[in-house]
Amino acid sequence: MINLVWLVPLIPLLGFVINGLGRNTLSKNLIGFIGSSVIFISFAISVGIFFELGADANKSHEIFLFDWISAGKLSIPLSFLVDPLSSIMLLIITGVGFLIHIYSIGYMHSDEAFGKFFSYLNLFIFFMLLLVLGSNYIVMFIGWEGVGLCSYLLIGFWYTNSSYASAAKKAFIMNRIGDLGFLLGVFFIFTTFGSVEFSKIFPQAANMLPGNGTIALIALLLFIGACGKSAQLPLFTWLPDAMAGPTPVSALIHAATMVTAGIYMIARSNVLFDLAPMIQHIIAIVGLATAIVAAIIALTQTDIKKVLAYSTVSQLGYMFLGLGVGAYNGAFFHVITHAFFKALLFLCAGSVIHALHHEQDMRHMGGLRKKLPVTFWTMLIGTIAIAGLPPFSGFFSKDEILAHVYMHDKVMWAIAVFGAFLTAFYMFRMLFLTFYGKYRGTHHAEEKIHESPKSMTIPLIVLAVLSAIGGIIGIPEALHGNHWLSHWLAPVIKHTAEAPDHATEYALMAVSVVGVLVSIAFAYVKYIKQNHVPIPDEGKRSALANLSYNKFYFDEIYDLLIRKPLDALSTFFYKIIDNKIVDGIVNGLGWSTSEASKGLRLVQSGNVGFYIFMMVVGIISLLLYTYLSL
Amino acid sequence: MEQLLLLLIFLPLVGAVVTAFTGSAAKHVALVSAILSLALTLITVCNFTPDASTQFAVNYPWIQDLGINFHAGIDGISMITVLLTNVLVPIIILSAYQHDYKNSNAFFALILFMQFGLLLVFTAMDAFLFYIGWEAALIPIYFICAIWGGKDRIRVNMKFFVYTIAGSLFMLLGIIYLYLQNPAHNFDIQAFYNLNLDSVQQSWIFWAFFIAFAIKMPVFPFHTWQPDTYTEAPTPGTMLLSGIMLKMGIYGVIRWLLPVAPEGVQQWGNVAVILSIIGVVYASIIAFTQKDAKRLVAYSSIAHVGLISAGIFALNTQGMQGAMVQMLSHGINVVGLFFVLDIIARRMKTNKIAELGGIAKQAPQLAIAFLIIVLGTVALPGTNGFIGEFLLLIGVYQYKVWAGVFAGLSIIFGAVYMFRMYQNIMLGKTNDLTIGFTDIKGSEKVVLYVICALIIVLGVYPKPILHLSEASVQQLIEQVTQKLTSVN
Amino acid sequence: MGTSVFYFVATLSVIFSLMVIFSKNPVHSVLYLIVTFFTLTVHYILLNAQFLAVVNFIVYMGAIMVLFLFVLMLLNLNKDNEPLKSGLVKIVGVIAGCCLVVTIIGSLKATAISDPVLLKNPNLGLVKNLGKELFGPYMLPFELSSILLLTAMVGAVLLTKKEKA
Amino acid sequence: MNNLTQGLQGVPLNHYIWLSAIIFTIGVIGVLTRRNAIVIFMSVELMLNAVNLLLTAFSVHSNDPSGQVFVFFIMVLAAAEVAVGLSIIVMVYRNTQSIDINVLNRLKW
Amino acid sequence: MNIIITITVTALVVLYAGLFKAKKALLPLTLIGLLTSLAFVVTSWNTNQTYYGMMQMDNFALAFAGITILGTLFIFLLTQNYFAEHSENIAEYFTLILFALAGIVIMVSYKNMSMLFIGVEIMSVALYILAGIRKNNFASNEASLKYFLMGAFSTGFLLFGITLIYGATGSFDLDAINQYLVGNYKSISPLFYPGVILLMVGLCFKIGAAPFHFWTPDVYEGAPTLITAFMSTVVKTAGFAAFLRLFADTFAPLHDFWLPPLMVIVCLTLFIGNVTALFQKNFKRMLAYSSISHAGYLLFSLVALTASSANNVLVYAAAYTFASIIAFGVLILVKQKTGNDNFESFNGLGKRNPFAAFVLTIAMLSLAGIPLTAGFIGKYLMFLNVMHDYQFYLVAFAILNALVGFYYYFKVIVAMYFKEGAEIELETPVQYKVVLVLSLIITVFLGVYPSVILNLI
Repeated sequence: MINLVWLVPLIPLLGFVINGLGRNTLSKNLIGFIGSSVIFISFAISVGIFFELGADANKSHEIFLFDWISAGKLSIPLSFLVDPLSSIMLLIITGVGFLIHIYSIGYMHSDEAFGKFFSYLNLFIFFMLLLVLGSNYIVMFIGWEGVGLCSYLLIGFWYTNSSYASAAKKAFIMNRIGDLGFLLGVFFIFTTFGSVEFSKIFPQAANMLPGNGTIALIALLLFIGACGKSAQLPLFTWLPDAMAGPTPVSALIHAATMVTAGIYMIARSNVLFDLAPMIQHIIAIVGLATAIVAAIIALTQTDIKKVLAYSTVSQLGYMFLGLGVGAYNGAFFHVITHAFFKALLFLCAGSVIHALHHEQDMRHMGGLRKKLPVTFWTMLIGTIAIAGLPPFSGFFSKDEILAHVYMHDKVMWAIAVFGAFLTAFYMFRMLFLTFYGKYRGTHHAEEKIHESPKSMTIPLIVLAVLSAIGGIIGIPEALHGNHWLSHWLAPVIKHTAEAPDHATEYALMAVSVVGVLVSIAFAYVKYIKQNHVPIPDEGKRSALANLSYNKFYFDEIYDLLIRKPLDALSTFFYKIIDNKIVDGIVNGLGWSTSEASKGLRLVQSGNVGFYIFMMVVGIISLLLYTYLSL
Repeated sequence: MEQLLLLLIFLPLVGAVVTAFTGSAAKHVALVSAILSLALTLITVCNFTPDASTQFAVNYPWIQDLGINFHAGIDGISMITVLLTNVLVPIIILSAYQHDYKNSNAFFALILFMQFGLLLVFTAMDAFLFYIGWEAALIPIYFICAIWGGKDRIRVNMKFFVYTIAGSLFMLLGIIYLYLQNPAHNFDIQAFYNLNLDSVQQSWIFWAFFIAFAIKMPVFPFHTWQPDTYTEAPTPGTMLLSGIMLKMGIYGVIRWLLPVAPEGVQQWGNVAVILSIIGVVYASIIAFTQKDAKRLVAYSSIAHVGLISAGIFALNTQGMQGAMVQMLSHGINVVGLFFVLDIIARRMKTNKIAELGGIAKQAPQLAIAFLIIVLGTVALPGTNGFIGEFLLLIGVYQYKVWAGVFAGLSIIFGAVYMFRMYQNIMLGKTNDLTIGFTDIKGSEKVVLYVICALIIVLGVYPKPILHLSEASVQQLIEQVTQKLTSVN
Repeated sequence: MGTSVFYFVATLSVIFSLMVIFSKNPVHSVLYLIVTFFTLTVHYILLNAQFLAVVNFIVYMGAIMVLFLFVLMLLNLNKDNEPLKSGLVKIVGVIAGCCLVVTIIGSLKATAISDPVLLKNPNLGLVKNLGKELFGPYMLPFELSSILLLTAMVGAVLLTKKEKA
Repeated sequence: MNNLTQGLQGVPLNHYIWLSAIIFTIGVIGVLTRRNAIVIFMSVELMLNAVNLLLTAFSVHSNDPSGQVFVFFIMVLAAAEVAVGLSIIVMVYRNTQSIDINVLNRLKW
Repeated sequence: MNIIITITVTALVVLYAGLFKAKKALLPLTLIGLLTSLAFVVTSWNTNQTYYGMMQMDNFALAFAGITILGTLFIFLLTQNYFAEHSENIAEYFTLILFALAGIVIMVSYKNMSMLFIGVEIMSVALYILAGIRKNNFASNEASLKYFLMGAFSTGFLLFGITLIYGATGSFDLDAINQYLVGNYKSISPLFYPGVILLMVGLCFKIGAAPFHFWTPDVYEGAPTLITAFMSTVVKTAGFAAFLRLFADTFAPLHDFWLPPLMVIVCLTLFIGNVTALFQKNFKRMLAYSSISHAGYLLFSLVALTASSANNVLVYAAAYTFASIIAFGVLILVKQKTGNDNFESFNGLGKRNPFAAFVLTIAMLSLAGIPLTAGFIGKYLMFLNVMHDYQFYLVAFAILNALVGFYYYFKVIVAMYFKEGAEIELETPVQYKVVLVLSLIITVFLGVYPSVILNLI
């Protein structure tokens, strides 16, 4: 089975080709079927691989396909690496991906570009699998950029809306900033280790001592790459904008898979990061800051998808925080659980949006609990999971991270826990605003509200189950589990940060659970008891709320600090330097020659006397030369 | 085998003459000629052994008294450029199919004549022959651009012509100097390689050659002829200029500058790299706010070529191999871009970005093709652009870290201006102008499909191309480094 | 006493040639030129170049100068009708001339060649001697100079003949 | 005759050179300062004669008849030139009613 | 010798034929004469005859004689209807041109200063007349008189120079002078140096090198176009041959002395010729300035005296001659239709007269020195020549000037192809076609395969 791993990405690619070519000719049902079934086949193979790997003593298989690029001592094969880390990612990608494909059949059914959508989705899965499977940084980079492309295509899926198209472009460019960091990191790796293959780099790095400057630089650059892809400060603003894409896209790409690529990459390179404690510290700080900032912004958002988007950013921040403190297992655990519950949440939101005919503003929702029962219940599970209440999956993964943070730094822990409270608050705010109270839309619209079709609700249910029980793969020893995940990942993750002793862990859990419950209560009081509804856009807010509502003005600041100066520089370079100076010199040479010509031809005055005089002057000069030279 | 190369070189010339004397059927004749050339090229590639040797060599005495021989041959480096030329020329001719040029026989004859000149440049193993080809490629393009160009064509092309020829005359000076230094008094490339020049001499040679090549490429600050010329030229002319002709400069550096004046390169190479890198950043930034799409692509071309040039002067296998691939890729991509813009201009009578928009809705096939080309241009992995740019960046990076960092900015900037252009032209709502846009058809489809296919195939499986030139590049670098170490 | 004749005639030559260029009336110029040529004839005699002296006398003073005079008369230019060049031009011209003479003489370093002109062969300038030379080694140019004269003849006729309008 | 020439045996060669140079220069000055074409032409004749004198002097000095033969050729030229030159002047006069060289300024720049 | 005789006899026969009103026979007679003399050139090849120590028909002389005769032949072919429009006296014109050619043959083969002088003067006197044969045309008159006055003036310097050299060496014979230089290298008479300089002045005047070039534009513009063609091609070539014979051979030992002033002259000539040509509106006048600039390039052959200097001049002169003949030929045709010779007259010529435009384009490319035309080989040889002495700055300067050259040569191409104009249709007589095609073939052939002419001398 492992040797067939190349089929895993190939089959979605095949799906992309078939759906892409047949997008106008094949029927929607057929397209949906092809699009989903290819993913399912991949999923099936992935499952096979997973179990085979579990049974195999050798936990790392490299499958060589062909030589891709080679120049001098640089040789980059297209080869895949199957190990615990990638095999589990395969399951998530194909599994969650499959569910979302199914969901999309229902969600996108009325869209005229149905075929295009499925082909893009398949292409995305292909690139994501490539990213995960690559046995070297460059193959990883293909996937890395490829998912960026698909993200671009899918965000701008409804390209006739220019703001959507702009959002797509923004996502791509911001990713590219990170990609440059990644690429430079790879260059450093190549010059340091002479290879870009994981199997050659990590053994070498394992023998190095921490604090090596080059390694630190590599780690920093890779981290910048991860920041772009995983929407960390300061490169996070594209992700909320990316909600312009269809909701399944948000669920698949911008919640479950692509955005976690950064975490995957750092987890993959954990050997390098372990050698750069300072960079790890930076990662922790950035992650924490992202988590808090995004959580604060999420508090006041009114667009249901935006809330989820910021919560994604925030959760990604937690994952980075985990990476920063060395809790690779915890971070990766959170990746998995987050994939479940965040995909679920997005799909639920999609279901709501679908039901309300593309209404996304929570101010125009409310009271949908009865009308959309499946959606409500599944969403409730997702919300609890993300809020971190036991025994739902989010609780275990988040608390593992928090426990390690506590060991690392108490202040950071306090902030992180506070962020977790905020998470609980805004998630329940969303839930309450959407499903409780009275419907706030038009009466006419209310009548049309209906539960989503089976193709949409079944994935919801499946994901809800996973969100609920996903935590079992990482139940900590403190709770008498054996943390299957960390054992599974052990061959890849070399060092694991020390966990706190059980007593401390209990205390920490208690603090977070109590805090979360208080937050929920607070939300309950405000949005159900007091029936509070967020004020319209132009309404007056307190300064802090305003800051939150306007996303800390990040976009405006970037515009002012980067885009405008660059455009001004561009105009300056073009109009002044290029046209006036560089070209001016060239034209000036031409001009002065022609002026010289104008002047010089006047010497040819037509007057014989003058001509002869000039000749005589010439002769005199020549004779003078003769006189002087002898 | 000798006949093969002669046939390869002179077929376009024959084609040009025949085309010149056919009337309205000229485009078909020209296309047939170009396709025959392509077929010959493919035969050549098949018979080519990818080692460092010069193959299919012909060496006939030409102007014996001056030590000038018709000495041509193909090694891995030439093979790439010959391939580029003969792949692109049919595409370019086909791309002109929908146009109704006056005196089309002259038009196509000039294209084929230029092909002849280019092939001479790329296969010459004799400096004089190289120079002849160098100029022989310039004259037809001047006429193409100046006869069939836009409003300001006369002034713009005169500038282009004089600018480029200024450089080449100084190169001629350098060639003459080398000839005089050569005890055998000939222009043979091997003899030039074996010259023992001191570092001062090499510095002069470096500059004499570098200026010529830098103007051709163009490298900042010798680039100002280029945007105007690209904008004013008829699209096939722009394609020839950007797709093939600027590769002459790159090829020249690789073939004539590096091995002949290694010490000069050692001494001044950093200046060349700095200029190239400045060009990359500078041109990219300028491209941000261009209002005319053709001009935008022109500036982007400066940026891309700057990277190639930096990669060459980095003098390592990665950079050089990257340059080889990127020559091919850039040729294909830029031809594709200009063709798309031509399609748009022909339908909409404008290339002003602000006046366009929403074309994707009207022409989905064009939108896809355009997107693939854009992706190739911004070097997305899996497209041809990535292979070249990645190798170039890693090459430059190994030369100097800061150079790699600044050159790497092109990855970001390229995405910014390319996607800006793509969005503003293709996406958004259709406006009054673009509502009447019709999708591509006939020869347009063929051209775009071929280009897209090349972009992806080269991106996924670049090995054959890399393999073609690897041995030659390796040998060249060894030769240069050996020469340098023997001096130091 | 011998050399003083030379200096006397030389002085006259210079004076009369100056008169040629400075007299306002062109007819006077011609006449002064004739006188100048006469002094040159004297020089030839002094150098015992008798043939040249005779030819100079006949050809130059006779034929050529008469031709000048004839044309002047023909064109009715005997009046002093030449609008003089401005003073500045004249001064500049004279200065240039002076510079010229200074540089010629200077560059000749003629002072170095102070050996006297000695007539080693008294027959040197006689017709017989020159005739031998002319029809011996210099026959070719002599014959070819006929082309020159023929050209001049054809040309003069061509240019002065009135065309049929 | 012999007496006369014998008496001249003392004139240094450079005096002939000076004399010729001076007359030659006077010719040049004439060309420079006059506007009448005929007078300019006469000045040119003056220059030629200066050359003639010098040639003769050199000829005598080096006891070589060829110098004097050359003078003869110069005279041929002078004759030819005068014929042509004067006919040109006449022709110009017919068209412009002037032989002032400053009138000749249509062709310029 | 037989060459001169043939030419002279042809001239006389033509003159008599004119007398007997045999107008139709004039051109054939002339052509027969010229072809015969060409045949003599070929048959005397490598014989290296010397006549009376006055003329030496070595290969140098024969080659230049051949090229000048061929050039003249072409120009005669262009006389179709040309003179007939202006005057009855075609025979005289033919005679004068032939006499000038005789002078030219002397100039390329002289072995004695007197022959140089006679040759130069035969040529010049004939040209003074020819420049003025449009008797009622002010421009022609003016050209003639200017040429005459300045020519006569410069003759004075030429003669003064010859005299001084004679004074120094006691001989007019080139070999004797050369031997004197070699023999008395340490003690050359001070008379010699100014002699060389003045000779240089005289010859520079003839070839139109700055600052003795002032007559060139005015005379070229004013003279009848065909005569201008003759002057700028055949006459100029002859001037260089004469220059070379004297300076590259006889005065070669004094190279160090006369090189610096020559360099100044070269640079001035290049600069003035090219830069002034840039702003001209009149095609003919532009060609005049361009001929000045070409004189500059041709002088390169004297800057560095190499074994191939003479041959380089030959190649360059051939290239220049035939390209110029094309230019003047087309100019005559255009002027016949439009009545003037400004650049505007050429506007849009390419549309209706593709052949004439194409030929003229090739000619301009050749003059500009584009590869695969003879002009390039010529320029290349000149650059190569001076590079032997590593005159980098000179070559660099020349290159900058050549760039300016591209501007003005391309001006006519621009006018023909890129500008709209009156759609005139030229009437091209057969002879013109023959001349244009032959010149074109020569230009391209010499550009592609110059070997035939590279080792002539």
